[in-house]
This record gives sequence, C-alpha cells and structure tokens, in this order.
Amino acid sequence: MKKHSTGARLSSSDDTLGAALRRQGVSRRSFLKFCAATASMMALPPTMVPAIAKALESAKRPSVIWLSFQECTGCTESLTRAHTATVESLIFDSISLDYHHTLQAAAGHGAEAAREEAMKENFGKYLLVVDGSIPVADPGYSTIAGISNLDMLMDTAKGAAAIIPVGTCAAYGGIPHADPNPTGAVSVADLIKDKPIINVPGCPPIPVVITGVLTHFLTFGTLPELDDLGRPRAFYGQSIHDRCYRRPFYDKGQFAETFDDEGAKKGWCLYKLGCKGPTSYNACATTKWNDGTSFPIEAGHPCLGCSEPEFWDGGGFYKALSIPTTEVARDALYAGAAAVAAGSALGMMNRARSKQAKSEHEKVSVDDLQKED
Amino acid sequence: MSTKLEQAVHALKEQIDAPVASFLSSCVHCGMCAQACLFHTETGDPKYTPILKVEPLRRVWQQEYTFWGRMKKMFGLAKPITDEFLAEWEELVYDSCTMCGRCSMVCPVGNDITYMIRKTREGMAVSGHVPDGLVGATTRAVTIGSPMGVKFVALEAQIRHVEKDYGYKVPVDVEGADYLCMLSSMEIMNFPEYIGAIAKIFDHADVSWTLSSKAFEATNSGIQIGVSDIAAELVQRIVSEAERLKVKCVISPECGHAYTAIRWEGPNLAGKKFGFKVRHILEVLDELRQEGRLKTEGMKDNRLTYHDPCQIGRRGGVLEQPRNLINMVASDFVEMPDAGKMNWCCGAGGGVSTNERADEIRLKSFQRKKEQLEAVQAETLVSACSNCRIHIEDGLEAYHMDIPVISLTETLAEHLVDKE
Amino acid sequence: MTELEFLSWVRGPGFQIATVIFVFGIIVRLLEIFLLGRKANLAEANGSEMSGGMRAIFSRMAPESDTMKRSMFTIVAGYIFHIGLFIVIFLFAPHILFFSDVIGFSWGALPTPVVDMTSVITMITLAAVLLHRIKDPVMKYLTKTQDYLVWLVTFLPLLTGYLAFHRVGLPAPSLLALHILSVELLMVLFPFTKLMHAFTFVLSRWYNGAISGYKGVRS
Amino acid sequence: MTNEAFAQFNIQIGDDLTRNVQPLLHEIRHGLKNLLETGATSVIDLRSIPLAPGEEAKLIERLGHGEVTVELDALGLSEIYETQYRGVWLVTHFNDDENIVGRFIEITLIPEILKAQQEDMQDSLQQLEEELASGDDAEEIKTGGEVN
Repeated sequence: MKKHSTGARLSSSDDTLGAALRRQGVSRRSFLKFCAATASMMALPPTMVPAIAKALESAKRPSVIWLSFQECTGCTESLTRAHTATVESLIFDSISLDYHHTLQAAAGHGAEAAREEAMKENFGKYLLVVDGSIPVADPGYSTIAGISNLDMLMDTAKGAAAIIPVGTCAAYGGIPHADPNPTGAVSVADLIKDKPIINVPGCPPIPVVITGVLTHFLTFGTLPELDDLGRPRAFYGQSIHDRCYRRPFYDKGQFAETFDDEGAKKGWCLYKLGCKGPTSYNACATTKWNDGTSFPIEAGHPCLGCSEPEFWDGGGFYKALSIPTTEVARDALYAGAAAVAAGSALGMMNRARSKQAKSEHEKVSVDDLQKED
Repeated sequence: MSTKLEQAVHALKEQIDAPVASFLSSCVHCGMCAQACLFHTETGDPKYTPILKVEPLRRVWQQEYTFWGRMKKMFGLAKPITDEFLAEWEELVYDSCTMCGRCSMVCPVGNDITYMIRKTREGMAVSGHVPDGLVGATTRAVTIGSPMGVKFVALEAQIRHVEKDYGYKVPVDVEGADYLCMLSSMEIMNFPEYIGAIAKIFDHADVSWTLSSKAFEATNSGIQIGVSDIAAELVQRIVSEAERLKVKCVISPECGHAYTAIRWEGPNLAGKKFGFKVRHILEVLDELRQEGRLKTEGMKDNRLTYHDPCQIGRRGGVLEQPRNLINMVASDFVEMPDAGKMNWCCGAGGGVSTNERADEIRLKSFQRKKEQLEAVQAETLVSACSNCRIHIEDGLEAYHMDIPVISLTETLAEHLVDKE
Repeated sequence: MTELEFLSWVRGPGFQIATVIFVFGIIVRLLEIFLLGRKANLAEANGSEMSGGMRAIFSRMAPESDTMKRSMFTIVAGYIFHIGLFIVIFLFAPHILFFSDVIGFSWGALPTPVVDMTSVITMITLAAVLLHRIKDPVMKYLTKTQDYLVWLVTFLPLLTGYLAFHRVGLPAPSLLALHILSVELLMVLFPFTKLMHAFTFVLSRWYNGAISGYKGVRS
Repeated sequence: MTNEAFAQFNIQIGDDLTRNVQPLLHEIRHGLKNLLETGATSVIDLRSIPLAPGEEAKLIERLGHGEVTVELDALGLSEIYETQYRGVWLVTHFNDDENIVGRFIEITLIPEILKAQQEDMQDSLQQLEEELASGDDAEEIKTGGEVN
C-alpha cells in the first residue's frame, strides 16, 4: 500500500488501468497472471479471465476516499496485511486513494483539504469506503478535525458513485452498535438511502474480499450482485456451514462436545460449541485466512458469525444455535410455579362450582319427566 | 322453579368430574369410536359417531369448568346450549346409543365415552328431550313397580304356574334366606321358564333363596333414562327388601342393565356400601359349579354360540363364568368373532328397546349381530339377558334367520341330573 | 427488523413468551381437570383400579384386532406420525442440545440422515392424515376448525425444520427463525387445543382402565 | 498446511474427511477426455473448492510430477509443471512474498500463461530495435523493463 501525498495522483485519474499497468512495466504475461489471481479472488470462474483482462485494460482509475469512524483499524490492518500483496498493490497503485487518514501522511486540516479537493475534482465519480460505525446519540463521540462522523459521512457521500462500508461496524453497526449501544452507533446504510451501497462485513472482512469488491467495481464499473443485506453474493452467497469441510460430521451427527474431547481432536462438527456457521454468510471456508492457511473452524473454533448483523448480541458465542438465548428453564420454573398457584385456584373454583351445583340439586321425580313444562 | 333448560344445564354441571374433564380434553377427533359403534357401522351415518353424542356434556364442561371456556362464554363466543340444540341431540343420546361401551374400549386416548353418555342422559332427561317410551317405562317403574307395569299379582300367578309345571317350590318373602333372587318383568311376562329354572337349580344345589313380594323387579329405568334420583329410589326398594329379609346376597337376573344398576351403580345411588353382596345369576351358578354342586348330564351337540350382554360382560366383568357353564352342557361351543369384552351389542340395550321410535335403527343395526352369527354358522344362540333375547329373536325374524335363542340358566337347568 | 434480529427475537423474548404460556397453560389445565375429583366408588370391587388404570395406559397402544381392521389407516398413520414426531423432536442433535440446556441432561442422537428421512415420512403421513380427515365421512363430520389449526401447527415445525436443515428458499437465519417461530406457535396453542391430549391421554387412559378394572374388566 | 504440520499439532485427518479428492480426479479425467476429443481446455480453480485440511496436498500427491517444470518470474514467482498425466498441469502463482495467490489445475496442451504474448513481443521487438539502433553509440546498454 502506497502512502499518497495529498492530491498527488488526482491528475491521472482519467487513465485506464491497462495504461497505468503498462506504464509500470507490467508485462502482458504478468497481467494475465494478475487477472487469473483476480478472478480467483473475486470468486469468478477461471473462464472469466479473458473478460476480466479486457475489462481491466480499459477500466478507469477511480478516486477513492476512505473514511474511518468508530472503528478499531482492524479492517485497515486486514487490508494492509492482505497476503496477495503484489496483486493488491497493483490495484491500489492504480486507484487513486485520495484520502485515508490512518494511512496518509498529511493530517488535520491539510488532510481535510485533500478530501475536499478530491471530492470536488471527482464529484459523482469517486468511491467512498467507510470503516467504523457512526455515532448519532451525540456526534461528539467521534470527530475528525472537528467534523463529526455524521457530518463528514453525509457530506462525503453526496458526490460518491458508490459507497463500500467495509467491516461489520460500517455495514451493520458492529460492536459499537452492540447492546447497550451507548454512542447510538448506526451503519452507513442506516443513514444513506440514495446511493448504491456494497456492504463488505466481517470483523474484519477477509482481505481479498475487500480487494475483490474494489476490483469488481474497478473491473466492471458496476455493482456486484448483492444479497438482502447488501453483500456481494460472490463472497457472501453461501453460508460457512454449506462450504464447511466439517459439514459431513454435522450430517452424520458427530459433534465435538467440548474443546478438548475426542470429537474436537477428530475434527468433528462444532455446532454444539456454538458455531454460527449455519447462519453466517462469508467466504472463510473457501478463501480462508492468512495466506489461505486456515479459518477459525479449521483451527478448531466455532464460527462467531462476524459478518452478520447483531453478531455480538446473538446470544453467546458458545451457545448452540438451537438453544434459546434466554434462560428457558428459569422461565419455565416461574411459569410453572405461577401455574400451580393459578391452576389450584381455578381447580378449587371448579370444585366449588361442582359442589355448589350438587348442593343446589333439585330432586327429580317422574312428574318432572312429563313433557309439559 | 327453573326452566327445563336451566335444569338440564344444572344437571350436567353436577355430573362433570375429573374423568369427564380429562376425557373431553383428550379427544383428538380421530373417529375411531365411530368404527366401534354398530349404529355407525351399520348405517354409515357419521352423525352416530359416539363422541359427538356427548356434545351437550362437552359444552357445559367447557363453559363451566374451563377457564378459557368461561372467558369465551363471558364474551359471547361460546356455542350456546339451547333447547333446539338439546332437541337435536335427543335421538343421538337415546335412540342410537345402547351404552354398550364398545367405543370406550377402542378410544386411543382412553376416553370412556359410555361413562359420559350416562351422564349426558342426566341432563337430557330433565330437559324434556327424552323418548316417550322411556318416560312411560320410568313412570310405570316408579308408580306401579315395574317398567312393564307388572304387579306382584301377575308374578304370583306365574309362580303358581311354574310350581305346577316344574314341581318345585318357589319361596317368597322368606326371611333369613341366603339369596334374594331378583327378576325382570320380561322374565315374568315372556320367560317364566327362568323362574322354573332357578327353582330347579337351587333345589338341586340346596341353595336357600327367596323372592320378594315387595321388590321383585330388578330392572332400573332410572338408569336408562338417566335420572339418578329415580334410579336411587328403585335401587332403594331392593336394598330395603334385602335388609328386611336379611339375605346375604342379591342375585341379579338374566338382564344386562339390571346388573349395572344394582351391582355397580346401586351402592353409589343409595349412598352407602351394601351390607350384602350382589351377584349376577351366572356368577352364582359358576360358584356352584366350582363347589361341585351342579351335576349335569348330556350335552347339546349342535353348534352353539354365546352372546355376551354388554352390561354383564364388557361393562360388568362377568366374562369367564358363562363360558365355564356352557362348557358343562355344550359339546360344540364356538365363539363369534369379537366375542367377550369386544362383543357387539344386540342393538337394543340402554333403553333402546323401550323406545318404539328407535325400532327401525335398532333392526338395522342388528345386521352386525347377523354377520357375527353367520361367521360361525351358529345353530343355537345362548345368552344371559332377556332384553337381548327378545331383541335378537325379533332381529332374526326380521332377517329370516332360524336360530333358537335360549337362556343359559334355563339350558343349564335342563341338563341337571335329577335329584335322588 | 433484519433477519438476524428476527432470529434473536424468536430465540430470546419469543421463546420466553411461548415457554411461559406453554408451561403455565398446561399446568393450569391439568389442575383444572385433576382438582375436579371424582366420587369414591362404594360398590364392592371386583378388581384393582390402580392396576387396571396402569394397564390401560399401555394396553391402549395395542388395539384389538377388529379395531385394527376397521381403523387401520388411523392407527397405522397415527403410529407413524407420532413415532416420527418423537424421533424428530427428541432424537435430533440440535434439539437434544436445546433440551439439555433446559433440563440439564442429554441423551444420544440419531444420525442426521435418519432424522431427515423420518421427518419426510412424518410429513407425508401427516399430509395423508389431513387428506383422510377431508375425505372420510366420519372425520369430515367430526372436524372443526381447531382440527385443521392443530394439524397446521404440528405440520409447520416439521416443514420449516426440514427447509431450515436443507436451507431451501430463504437465507438460513430466516429459515431457522421461522422454524423456531413455528414451534413457538405450537407451544402457545398447545394448552388451548386438543394438543393437550399429549398429557391428558395418560389421565384418560388411567381413568378408563380404572373404571373397568374396578369391575374386573381389562379395558 | 502440510500433513506433517497436522501431525505436529496432533490433528488427525480421517480418510472420510478427504472426500473431494476422488471427485476432483474424476473431473480431471473428464477434462482430459474432452481435450483429446474436442480440443477444449479446462481450468479448475482450487481456491473455489472447500478443501479439508490436507486434501489439496493429497490431490497434488495423487497427480504426481511429470516431465515439464517451468518457473515464471512475473509479479512474483509462478510454478508450473505437468503432472504425471500428460496435458494436466498444476499452475501455482506466488506473489513477491512467496505466498500463493492462485492455484489452478489446467487441462491443456500448454498453459496459456507460458505462451509469449502479442503485446509483450511487440514491446520486445521495439526494445530490440532501439537497442540495435543505439548499439552504434555502444557506450551503455540500457536494459528494458521500465518503460516509463
């Protein structure tokens, strides 16, 4: 990732990516390799490589503004630790990252001036990447150069071609939004309704997923196909559970009961240990983390479902999905105790009614059987 | 004085107890009881589904004894219990139910539907929606002493005939006798041979017994029509006589519901445990057999089968005794399909035979018995209930079948070895 | 409400509400029944109430041969779907997790494909039962709205459970949430409908057996 | 992760886990048959398949190593070799940090990426001509690569 000096590359934002790459001396063969890796990264079939190559050649270099709000920088860390560094850096070298206050050298008003300049120059065309949630309870909770997150987002969003909330905080509110949500944190989509939004949730998102989405936009200039939660289907189309290599154990009913039992050692399904794989949509099971080394389930830990809204309040990371989040036994006990009281009362009332009916019995004689009333 | 409708609801309210509430809570509308009821199997009409017949009781239970039913009633959401509704149910409760108890045996959740029909009739009886035939019989039972209007003078005349024909003394009002023998009017009027048979057997076995001039009628119309007060009054007549004559045991005759009335409902109607035993004549005879006091000779060699009267078998518990006794006198005894506790009713019990209006359906439902008899190609049918006998004879005639229907007690008497 | 919020609701407050109504309702109804009591029987006994009652609780599971013949479909289908429901409810691993969380102990699960197959068989049987209810004259005559409602709330958890397991039609969290919701619906309606027979059948069979047993008849 | 690494952490890999190997081999067989009959090539992206630990290693082991091995130096290393099954190639792309950025099984006469590209050849031609032109001065030869 290059650190950009303010506005340094703004002038070249009309270049195509192909031209930019060739200028950097990237051979066609290297470019094809890059395209193959890109297709793989975007979860596109290898047959798409020629189309990608063609699209990338003529793709315009967009200006990108990156805003960080209530966040932990984990998403940026994830991105900068992307294992496919060379390939991504190609992309980032060819995009114009005009503002990223964590990464850029300039600070304070200078940085803000760069942002404003980039906005003005590329109004209606730049990509806005956001990480972190936005506090609305009191804007003072998070400000940058005296500008509240809310104001900065609304202001910057106006001229954006599309917004990419990166990380669960920006996409769905994430941890700041978790109960009791003291800052009144909300997601980008909660605030902005009139711009295309591509959510890239995860805590953090898989690096290649971030770059994959950027690349998609860069390559095709269109929004990828999104699911109901605004996530690109290419990466979030299938649940962890569906793509999990431990799925056969689930199907066979073989579960690890604890983290150190025989089942855990044998790599059995982690459902009982609270795995949220069945309700979590992400690419971890195939793309994996750390150079494709592994992903949490492979490491023996249940999925937390970090790419899902409310994952923090989902009722316990180690509580199986089929278990209610409240204390059912306690509820049942209270209800049972109350029922014994109420039922006894009603039962005794019934008894009394029956007794009363019997005591009011009017003796029936044959005269009563005669039809005349 | 409240209206008949109010009285009916009140009566039903009195009848509801934990078993009823449990049964009504359990019904899943599976329809299996319909397949156990000959009024449904022989007509195919779903309205005869047994559990539906207790609908009046169900509504009262729901509206009076369940929290939600009471809420519904309060907000006017409950189905009302109207005179028209009860009128509609009269036929279902009386004409097309013999209280045979077969449905109670098949219900998968264990509902004793018959138990509830009996209770439902308590409400129906006072509502005024009750067959005239039953009202007449009940009135005669209370005022004259027998549903058929038989007075002691008529019995006396029959006793004289019997004593003459059989040559045995028939004791009446003998204080201190071991057994007080009860009779049904049907036996007095239609089958006086029963009295002769009893006299012969008890003489043969040296049993000390007596009839009572004040209480000879064992049948109890109060039970059939469903008025416990009247049933209690009728039972009380027997209890008083049994106590006056200081007998050890009262014998219920060859009559189904009489056994239920005196044996099982009697003490509960009278409100006390009896100081004497109550036994069906077949139980007494089987006891004598076990004690070796019955010596028989000769065997009936035609194909003979036994019809279990519902109230004696399924609802009474007298199932083995008749078979023990038949085996003493019959060499070709065959059991009909479903014999024993699952036997099919003749179709005339529970007051149906007293209800002329029900004649058509009664004969229609007889097809069931006909098929049972045909299945074993019975040549003789033996039973232990006069009501069953009369109706079966009627049914056989209607279906042009020629099978003699005989009394088990009488048959046994015929085969006794003459006393030296 | 996002689908995960929906799921959180049905797993949290929704389940709480359903549990309270379910437990409260059932206990109240059982007490309402039980406390009505019954008169002591003054007649001389010819057998034991207790053994007759206990016997009937089990013997009613084996119908007489004539009953079997006449109600073959009801009995066989009834057996299949009741056993099926039992297997699906109590022997499916995620369900057992639920029970062990609530009552503190667990038991062995059946392999998932077995439960899966059972749920299909159960659903087919329930569909046949519904068809029977619509077609058979007696069933048709007996049937009230409640019967269809109860059928539906029994069928829905099976269907939604099947869909959730196979992840058909909707995203998984929604399917799971719908499944749990359908179970909550079943729980809420339970005390107010004939579903109560799941508890009262024991009482009823006992009473039936006791009434007959007292007279020396095995019913 | 290699199988040795799994063994090191005492992670057991049951045979029943490696369910993808056999179907993948079948897919390769299909691809090869297709190539012979119609000349159509095919590519399998190993990253798009949810492989269990050790499965990839097992597959590669089954494919074996054939006669041709090529190393490519283009934006990091690429290792391309023909497996023991002729026409079935394993293509592994690495980045500068020697991390795998893509791994494909290509079923083709020769992987596309090995062929010299039109644009590159044009560049090379131009470069060669330039070099020859400046060869007269012959002081210093500037090597190509950096076009800007």
